[in-house]
Amino acid sequence: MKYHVFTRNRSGDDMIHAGTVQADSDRLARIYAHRTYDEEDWDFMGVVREEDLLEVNEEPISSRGVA
Amino acid sequence: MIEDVSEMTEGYKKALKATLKVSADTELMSAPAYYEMSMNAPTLDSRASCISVIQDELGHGHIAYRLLEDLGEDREELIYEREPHEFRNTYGFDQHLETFAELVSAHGMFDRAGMVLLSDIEANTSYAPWKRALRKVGKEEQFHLRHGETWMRRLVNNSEKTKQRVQDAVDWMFPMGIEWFGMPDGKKHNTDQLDYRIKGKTNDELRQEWMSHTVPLANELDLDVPAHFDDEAEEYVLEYDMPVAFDADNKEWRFDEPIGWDDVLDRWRSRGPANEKYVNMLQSGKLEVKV
Amino acid sequence: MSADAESRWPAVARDYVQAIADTKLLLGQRYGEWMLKGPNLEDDISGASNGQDEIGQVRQLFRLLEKQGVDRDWLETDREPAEYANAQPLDEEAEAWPTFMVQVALSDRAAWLLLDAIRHEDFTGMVQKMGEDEYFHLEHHDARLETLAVDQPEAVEAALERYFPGILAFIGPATYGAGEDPLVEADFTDRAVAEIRGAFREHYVDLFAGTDVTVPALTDDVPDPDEWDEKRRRSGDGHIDQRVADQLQGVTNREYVIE
Amino acid sequence: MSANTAGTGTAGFSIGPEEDADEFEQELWATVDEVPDPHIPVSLVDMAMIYDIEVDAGEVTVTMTYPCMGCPAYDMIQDDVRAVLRTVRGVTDVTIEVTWDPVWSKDMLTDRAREELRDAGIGL
Repeated sequence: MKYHVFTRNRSGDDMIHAGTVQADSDRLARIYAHRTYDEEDWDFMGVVREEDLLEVNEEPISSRGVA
Repeated sequence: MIEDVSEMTEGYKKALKATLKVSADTELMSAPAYYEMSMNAPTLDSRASCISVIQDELGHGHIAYRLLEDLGEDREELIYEREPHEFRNTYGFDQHLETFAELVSAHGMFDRAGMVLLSDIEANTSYAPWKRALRKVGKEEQFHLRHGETWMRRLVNNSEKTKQRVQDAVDWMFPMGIEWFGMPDGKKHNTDQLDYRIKGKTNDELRQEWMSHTVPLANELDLDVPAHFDDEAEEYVLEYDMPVAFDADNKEWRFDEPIGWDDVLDRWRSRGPANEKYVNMLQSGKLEVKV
Repeated sequence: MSADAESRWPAVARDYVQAIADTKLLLGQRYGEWMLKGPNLEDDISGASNGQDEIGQVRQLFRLLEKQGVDRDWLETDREPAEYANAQPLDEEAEAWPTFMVQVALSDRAAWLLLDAIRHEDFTGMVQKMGEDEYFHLEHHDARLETLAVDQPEAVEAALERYFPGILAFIGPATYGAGEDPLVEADFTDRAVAEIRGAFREHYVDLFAGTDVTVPALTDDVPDPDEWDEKRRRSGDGHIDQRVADQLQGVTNREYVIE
Repeated sequence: MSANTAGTGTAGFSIGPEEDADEFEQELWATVDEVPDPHIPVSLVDMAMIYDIEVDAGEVTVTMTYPCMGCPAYDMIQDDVRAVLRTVRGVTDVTIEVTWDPVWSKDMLTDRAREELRDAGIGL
């Protein structure tokens, strides 16, 4: 499974998308994220499964039947 | 700046992928190239430093393959399913490193070449995700350079014998670093990387940049390299006609045997002596699990 | 440097720390051997990190041993393979990934439990710092073993059976219970070996609960207390290969040691 | 909590020379303060890695720690400290003692280090 890794430098900062890891479980994803992206002493680090990341789209309402 | 694949033309995407592939494969293949001598490092402290360098290189490879994945490539396939000759890493990491002097000289000179290339991309690339990812890479490569240069200095000052070992390493690594940056600007026909602003500097500019670090280092350490700064031309000049033939078995450059760039490209394409071994090392675990 | 009488550890404590240090030295070796051939790039990166951590810890344990009068050159570069007191499962290079994972998981966890039991002031802060590394090692193993227990239960179980006796010998004999463990008696550790054995096995019983993997039982005659070598924390005279000792000692690159 | 736990960010843990340090000790601290951390642009003193500097008739003992036990620059940092102190007039020998008590934490960083790291965009 693919996981996205998010980090925050210090409290009050915005979250950064640090990258991704491939892992067979959530538990492994946490370890891999730490091992791969520990170049800073992050204030926060978290992982999200790609399948759980929902894109939010802005789409025009269909004109049919609206008027 | 370009953030997403949807903003790219086909030409841009193709040029970006090709550049990323060379970068990813080069980072990854430096790990097996550094492996043998790191596991045979002379002291516990140097063993720790050398393994740390390998960890960084694997991490840098990871970053570049992840970026390729975002462009639609399959990372598993790229790492575990390609044939050795399909890897696009620099020829330098197809070589066996056989002494600790060669290992630390590679940290000092080959990683400098990587650093020069990636610093240019970090500063000038139009592909924003790569630019962001390179910040970490630059910080870590700084340490590799420091490690390599510190050890080169230690060995040069230690004894005539260890100094000679460093000189022997530099003798074949310096011209390989020169070749690393590719064809001279005047001979190069494909300028996609620059046209699409995937990188900012030309091959010759990058080569100059590399020499501006490695030639003064060699001078300071009293090591001979076939290049010097020319006051009149205000640039570094080579003391041989690039490119020249390379005897891969003996790691010797035949400076009196000029060749064409087509010959260099052929040599690169047929890969160097350690190519198969290194790729097999990296792929062995995967194969075993699949059985 | 020699320790004055006041700060001198009892001989049995010196042997104990030596065995932990050598186990970590060999863990560094095995992690290194596998850092390029894990099943994915993330495992390689984690393996290289673990290897680097172990060498860092060995460096500190060797420093303390040197203060206790152990010769530094002997520790680093001047030893026969049979003089290494590493946990017996680390004598060999595992031939496959699940075997490797069990080998390092058992060895790393056992070494950590022995280390964490030390209550001597020379270790204040140091063991806590090592624990910061170890959290990630042990989590990586357990998370990997969880997936392997599902994908390749036979391989995991076979490796457990292969390595359990050796790792129990490293932890120590069942006869070292409360009131009988010389290290507890010397006030060097605060947990008897028998207690650590129980906690160790319990951990894996919990980890593999609900899978097809059965954890070997604790038997009081493994290791046989009469055969057990207190110095090398094992039974028998097995040892690492000469080739591995040469790598650890940097034999081929000896000329690059700066005096 | 294990028996081996040391305090972190210990209250009253101070960086730099004691208030009653003489001029020579002050100079030694100022000298070590010139040695940069190899990974980030602050000095070892500002990184709070130097716990103590003692002098006994020209023989200097530096007690220091590391943020990370497996530090890849472990010996290089010690070489740097030794090299820079040996240039100080009156120093005859330099010994480095490594300690983990108290365990280093980023709470120990000096305010100057915090500012510099913030300016450099580094999170520590």
